[in-house]
Amino acid sequence: MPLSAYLIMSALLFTIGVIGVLIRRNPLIIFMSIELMLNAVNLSFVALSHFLDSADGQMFVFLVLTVAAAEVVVGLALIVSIYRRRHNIDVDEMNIMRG
Amino acid sequence: MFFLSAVILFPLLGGLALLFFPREQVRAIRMTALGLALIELLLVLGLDLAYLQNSVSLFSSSFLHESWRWFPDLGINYSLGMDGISLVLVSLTALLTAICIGASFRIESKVKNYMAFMLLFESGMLGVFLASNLFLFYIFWEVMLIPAYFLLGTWGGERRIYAAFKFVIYTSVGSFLMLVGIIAIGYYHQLAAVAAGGTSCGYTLELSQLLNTSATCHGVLDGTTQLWLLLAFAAAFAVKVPLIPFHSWLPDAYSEAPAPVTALLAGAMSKTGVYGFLRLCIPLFPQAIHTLAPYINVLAVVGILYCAVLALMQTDLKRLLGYSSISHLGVIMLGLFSFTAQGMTGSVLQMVNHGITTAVLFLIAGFLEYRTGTRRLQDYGGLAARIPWLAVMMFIAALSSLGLPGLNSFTGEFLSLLGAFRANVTLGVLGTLVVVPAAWYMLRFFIGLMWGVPATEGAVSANLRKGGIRDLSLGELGVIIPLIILIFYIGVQPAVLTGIIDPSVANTMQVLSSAFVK
Amino acid sequence: MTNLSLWVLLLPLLGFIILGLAGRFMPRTAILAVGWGACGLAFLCAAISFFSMLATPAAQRTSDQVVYHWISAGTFSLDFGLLLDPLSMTMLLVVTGVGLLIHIYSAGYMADDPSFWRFFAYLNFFIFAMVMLVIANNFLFLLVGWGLVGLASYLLIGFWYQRRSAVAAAQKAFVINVIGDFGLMLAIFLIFQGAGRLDYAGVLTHTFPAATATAIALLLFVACAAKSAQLPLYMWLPDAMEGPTPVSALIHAATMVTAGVYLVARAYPLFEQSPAALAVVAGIGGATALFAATIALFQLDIKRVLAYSTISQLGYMFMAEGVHNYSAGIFHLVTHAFFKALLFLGAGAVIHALAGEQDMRKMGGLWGRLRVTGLTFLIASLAISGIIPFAGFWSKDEILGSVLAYGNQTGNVWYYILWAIGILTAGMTAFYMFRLFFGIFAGDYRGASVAVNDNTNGDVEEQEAAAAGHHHAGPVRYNSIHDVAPVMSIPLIILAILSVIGGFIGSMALFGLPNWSPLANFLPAAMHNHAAEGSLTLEWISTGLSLLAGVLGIGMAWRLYGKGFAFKQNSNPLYQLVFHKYYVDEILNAVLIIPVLALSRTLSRYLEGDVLDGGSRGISTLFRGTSTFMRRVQTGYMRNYALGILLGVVVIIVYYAVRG
Amino acid sequence: MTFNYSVSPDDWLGIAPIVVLVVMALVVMLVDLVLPHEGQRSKHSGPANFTVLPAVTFLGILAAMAAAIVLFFVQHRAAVFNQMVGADNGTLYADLLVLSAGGLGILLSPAYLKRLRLVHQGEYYALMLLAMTGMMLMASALSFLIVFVGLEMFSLALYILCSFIEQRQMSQESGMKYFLLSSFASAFLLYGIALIYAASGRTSFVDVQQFVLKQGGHAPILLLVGLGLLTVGFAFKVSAVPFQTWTPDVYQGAPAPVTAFMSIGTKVAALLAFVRVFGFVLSSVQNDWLPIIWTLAVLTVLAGNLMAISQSNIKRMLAYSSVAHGGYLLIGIVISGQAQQNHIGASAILFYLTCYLFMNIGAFGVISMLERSDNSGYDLADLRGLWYRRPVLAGMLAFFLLALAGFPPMAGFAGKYYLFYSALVGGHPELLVIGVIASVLGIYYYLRFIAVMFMEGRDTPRVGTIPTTSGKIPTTPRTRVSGSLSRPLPSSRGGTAVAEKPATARVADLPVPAAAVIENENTHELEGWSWLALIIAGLGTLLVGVILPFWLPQLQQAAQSLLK
Repeated sequence: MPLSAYLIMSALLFTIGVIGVLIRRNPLIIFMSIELMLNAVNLSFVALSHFLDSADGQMFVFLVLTVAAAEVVVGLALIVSIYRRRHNIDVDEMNIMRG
Repeated sequence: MFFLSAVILFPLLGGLALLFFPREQVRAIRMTALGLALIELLLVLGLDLAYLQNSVSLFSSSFLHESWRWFPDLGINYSLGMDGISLVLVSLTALLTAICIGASFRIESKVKNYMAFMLLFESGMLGVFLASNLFLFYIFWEVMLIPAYFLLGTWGGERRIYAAFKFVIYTSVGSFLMLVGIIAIGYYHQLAAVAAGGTSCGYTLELSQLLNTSATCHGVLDGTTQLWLLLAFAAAFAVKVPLIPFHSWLPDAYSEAPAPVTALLAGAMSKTGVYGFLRLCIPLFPQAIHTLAPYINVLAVVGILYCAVLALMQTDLKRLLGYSSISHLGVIMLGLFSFTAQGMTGSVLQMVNHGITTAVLFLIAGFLEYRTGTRRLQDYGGLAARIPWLAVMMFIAALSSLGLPGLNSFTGEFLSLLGAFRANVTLGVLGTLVVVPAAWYMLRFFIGLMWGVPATEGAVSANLRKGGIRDLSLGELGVIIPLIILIFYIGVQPAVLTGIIDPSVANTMQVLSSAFVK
Repeated sequence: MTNLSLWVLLLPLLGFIILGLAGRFMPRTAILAVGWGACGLAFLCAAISFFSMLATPAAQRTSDQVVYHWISAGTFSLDFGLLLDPLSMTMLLVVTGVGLLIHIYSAGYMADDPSFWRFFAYLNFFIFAMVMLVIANNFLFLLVGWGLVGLASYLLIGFWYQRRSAVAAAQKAFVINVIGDFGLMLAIFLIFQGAGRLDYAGVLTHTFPAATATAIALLLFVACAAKSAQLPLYMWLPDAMEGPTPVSALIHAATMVTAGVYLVARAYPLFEQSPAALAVVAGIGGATALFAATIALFQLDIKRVLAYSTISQLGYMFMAEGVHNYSAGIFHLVTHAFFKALLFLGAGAVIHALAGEQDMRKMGGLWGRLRVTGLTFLIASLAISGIIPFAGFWSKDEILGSVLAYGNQTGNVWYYILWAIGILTAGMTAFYMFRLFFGIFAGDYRGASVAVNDNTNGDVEEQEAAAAGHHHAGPVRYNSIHDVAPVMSIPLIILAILSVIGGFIGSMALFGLPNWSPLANFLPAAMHNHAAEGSLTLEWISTGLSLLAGVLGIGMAWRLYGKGFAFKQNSNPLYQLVFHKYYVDEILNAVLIIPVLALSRTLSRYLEGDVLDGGSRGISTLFRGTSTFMRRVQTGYMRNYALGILLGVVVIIVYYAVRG
Repeated sequence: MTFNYSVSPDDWLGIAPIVVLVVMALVVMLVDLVLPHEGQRSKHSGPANFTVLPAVTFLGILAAMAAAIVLFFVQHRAAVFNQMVGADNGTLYADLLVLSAGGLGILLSPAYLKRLRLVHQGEYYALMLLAMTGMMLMASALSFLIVFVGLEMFSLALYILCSFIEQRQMSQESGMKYFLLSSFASAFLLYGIALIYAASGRTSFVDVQQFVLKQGGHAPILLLVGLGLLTVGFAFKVSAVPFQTWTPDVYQGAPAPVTAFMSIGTKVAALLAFVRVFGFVLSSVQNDWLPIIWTLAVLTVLAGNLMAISQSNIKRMLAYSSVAHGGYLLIGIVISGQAQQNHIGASAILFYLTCYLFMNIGAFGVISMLERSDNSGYDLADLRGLWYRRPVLAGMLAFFLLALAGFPPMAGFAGKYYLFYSALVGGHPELLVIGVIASVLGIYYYLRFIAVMFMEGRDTPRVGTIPTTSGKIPTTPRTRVSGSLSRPLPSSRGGTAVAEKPATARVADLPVPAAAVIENENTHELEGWSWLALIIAGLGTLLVGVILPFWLPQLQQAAQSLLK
């Protein structure tokens, strides 16, 4: 498969992620969509790394994975904490502050 | 070497020191503040003597000139310099501040901060008059604004916040435009100097270099650049003076500020605007100023007559005086932009005179407001019999303000108008016409307060019934008398001032004409 | 000699300062000592200077002494100096002399006033200012004096400052005088522009271009018209009668109002350069003389009659100056000072005796009670009516003679008309003066019985006046009217003597004494040798007709009012027009004052309030509104924010895609 | 695919400040374990924690600062770890900025934490240190890899710190919004990096620069799109319009000391990366990106200032003001793209950040002392007449606000001055004019708050001092907290001129000042820390403003090294 196939795939995944962020109200799903975006980029990196014959891309992938894991930890902790206090984690309910 | 710095920084440091006084020691705070202002006045008198001993010009390196490297790469230096024009205005400021602090003993709330702000205000104004680097000038220009804002907004009358806001916004718009001008002038001067062959010429904000008085790096700005830069500078000064139609802040500010602050605003601060025109706009942009001068003159004349007419029907004491102040400043501007020796000397002389006279008028308006609690003219009347001394002092100031020959304002107004007349007959005649409405509204003002029969209703009559209105106290007399003496003295012997002003004006005119010839 | 002239200036100033600062605490005798002393010593100094001047040869009589350097600005440099020459000497003598008499008189007149000290302080200040005006050696200090006498006049008109009418009159006087100052300032600007200096010595020998000279002369005359109450700036003078009567005598009859005459005489070289301006001077003078005389015919307030008479007489003086006969103008100034001061002081004595009554309808029959006053008043009336041999005859005769001679010389018919006006005015003068005299002194006393519908003083004003503790305390019974005390009658007598003999300092050429003309000889020859020399026949025609007019006027007055004055309503529109002083005040009010005030109010409300202040508010509202609107973007919803970010992304990517 | 990895001591020396911070973060957590805890549940910190932990943290910061300062004078490599991490003077300077911001934030924390009864002390301070580490890493990045790592590192720490006050809904909301939006934006950034990598085959700045230079002034579209996405990521962190939306909400909800710290730290990190990428890596294709950045800068300056005008809550107002200041900083980026003038733009950014650091932290610091546990106390209505109640605090706040408004001789003016000067010299006079005009709007809103503090409520009694002596205060801590929590949220939104609430209503509402007083009493012994921070910030604001000139030459050199 040519490089462009990987890149198009990656772009599609990324777009799905973006749309997910925009249309879902549950922070867990939104969070998953963001993970999808990150992983879409990972796909690009891996493909590029291979086609460019460069190690940079793979290093990126490792780091992104690590970061994504950390984000999961933090994100879930936040969601749990909010749930404990409000018993509701709908992001559209979170607009005390505006204007 | 540090004389000028000492003059500028003394009130500032004194004001800061004042903040460490215990809040309850109101009397000590007041006396200390007055003492500081008086010491500052002595310092300035020392400066006067020093200047008179060895007359110096603006950039001559003498002990009345300081220059410390601050950041030469950006042309920023801590440079102070002075000539006769600065000298008289510095003296005026120091005098008025001392007087106004003396007149502020009635301020009861937050005395400490009030006094500190007054002293800071003084520092700012002195700095403006003495700075000879544009960056420094701008710093002092803004340092002047902040205390004025607080003094007006915190200790003022009912609509003080609105007035303070308007004041600051108007002034800031102007001064920010000036900031643009300041940043740009150094750059364009550098470009011009490099184009003229000075390859190693840097960005500079040193007034002496911008005026091409130094041996190297002569850069002459072309006409269009000059005009744009001039407009930027003029914006700040026109608001401060104020020229109409940029004066809308003034009636509010002057009427809402506490009287001593108004006296200082009108007496000293408004002069910084004219000074800016004289010290910066005219020498820096000699060509453009010739283009712009007719418009400024027209604005000045319109302002003179317009505000005089407005003053006729004002019902608020301090607003009336405010409009009268704009009208008189128009005369000053008219004299300045006549570009004649008489007009410019008269204009500087009139700045001093106007400062003194307006200060007395506003202080007296403040005394009256303190006694009666009202500023409405209709409430007053027939007070001369009750408070003769106050009436006399007010009458003298009113006469001075309307330009009675023999008193101080006449000298400056006469010279200004003479210069204006020589430059442009129509404008001169129209400007001179102001004496008629001026006499009209000032007498209406005086008569409305002091002559006739007391009003039968309103705050004044209530006060009269309650226990009478007292004549000037000794303290108030002590505050007013020095200014009254000056009103007479300058009227009789203006040569004392013109002797100082005239040579400096001649220098400015020389810059103007030599640059124009080029 | 010059040192003394400085003292003439400084002594009254000193008196003013002492009285002004300490007068409040001084006993009356001390006040009088200072007040009289200052003026008396000034007169003494002036007199000594005068005699020493007489002792010097005519060519060396001018002394120009610099006192100090006043100001310098560029090429403009000015010293304060004293110019003592015959002209200023004459003025000094009149000012200090008449001034002294009025100082003395005032001690009696103002005896009951609580502000006694203030009055003398002001009088001394006036003397100082007037001396400054006449003794200054340059136009600028002339202007200083000019302004200061205006101030003195203001203070003295408004002396009873609790009376609304007095206050209004004072303000009016000052503002109109400022119009004059305006003219004078412009004249000075022009003079400086043309001559480069302002001292008389330099300016009066300088030749200006014709147009400039005319402009200068006319502007100077604007000042003169304002100060000397000529058309169209005369309105303040009748109102100025609100001041105490000695003030009217001193300032508004004898001295200050003649400053204009002095100025024209002083600046005659400038006027000589501009025939047009002189024609204006003569024309305005004649017109004013007639105009004011007509108003004086029907006035009821005795001081107002005198005021209009003063305006009319000043018109004569300008008429003389308009035909180049400056010394005749000065001559009439001097004699007028005597008899008009006398008339005012006499009127003052009457008013004093009647406790403040000024209305002719409430007088009458006072000859029996006020013998000295009546006699001196009669002398003054005869003098002003131009009856030989009283002072007025000589001076008026000289003026009319010069006008006729000038008309004859130039052949200009306007000067004949001017002369005719002069003769007519002379007759009217005689008429209204004797109407006044008979109204006061002849017939029966009308004060206690007649309740006249008073249309000059309203009730309100009387209440205010009562508050001032003066003026019109109610009718006085005839038997309790007493003639004035010596302190007041002695000045009357001295002035009466002067009114009788004062004319003899003028020319006696008419009576075959061609060399007898002390005043004209004393004044510089240039001040009258521009005047036309008429033949003796012409002189006699003029003299005879003016005398005849005077006698006719007196005769008519005798026929109408010899048995006492009786006021009759008259609905004749012409009478009403004149009676109401041609409605000038009303017209002025409607045409100038009210529109200006309305303009002020309108501008203040709409332009200042709505446009400028409203504009500032509007801009601030605009920004706040924009801000409030933009805040709506900030919904608080996380997904909206994300959408915003995405939009930004799309815009940027589209931009690059399109561009790239 | 070849892969060389070698590390020498020199590399570690280059990142010494970062190393110190990481070590100190571990130490802080250890110390937290060792310290005695109060009550049954171990998470309740004992009293000692309130002083010992910040002291340790602060010492750590001082040590890191010392390390950074030493590096200025010690010979070391300008780029370490295989040209991935910069250790040049510019970076060190940025490190110092981050450390100063963090240090001041730490100083502000103890009193605040105690007042809000926050107990997870060890975590708080450790996270602060880690956030600083991340920021410094991003600021020193010479490779997109490090940019991403640094960014995520400090972002993760900040998510937690923002939502640190678990009993406060606003804080949680703030953390959540920040977390989701920031992750969203970083995904774009990452994708941008991937595209740049795709276009150039490199992730190191030097390599990408070489690649771009070869393109002859016009970059390929892949690179451009990558560039655009990169811009989004950076613009998000700088809070440029239209990516600013999160800023006010997050700043308002986060604990004030955290807000103070992050408002500076994020900007330092993001702008350093921004200026490196745009002013250095991509300066040869500046024609491509200049319009975008220019538009962003202008939009941000104008919109930030405009939106701040109608704010009635000082924290939000400062948030918008920080948006506007971000816009001014973007002007620096625009200039840095100009050939020959890159260092001027970069040095303007560095200098502006220095100035902004002190005054902004000062302003937030004052707020941190006013903030009550329910996240109120800094509304217009609360600030009304503050001068008459707490004169020094009001004076300080006014001082910082004036500095932010750009009044000389304070730092704000110096920063603006140099920035505008750079704009002119860098060939963008229009930015100078726009910036200055927008500053007038700034004056309006800053002075409005000053007016409320100083000029209103002149006649109200000194409520702050009365209840302390009257003894009417409820005594149990529980009621105090709930008492102040049960207070309805301030709703003075859409305020017109100045605070529109009448003073009497506020004064009559006695529980509010009473609660405020109790909180003050509790934390009295810890307020010294806050005061120290305020004094440092104040002095900094003043001194940076006054000594601007002496500093700039070094700064310009540092900026130059940043771009080499």
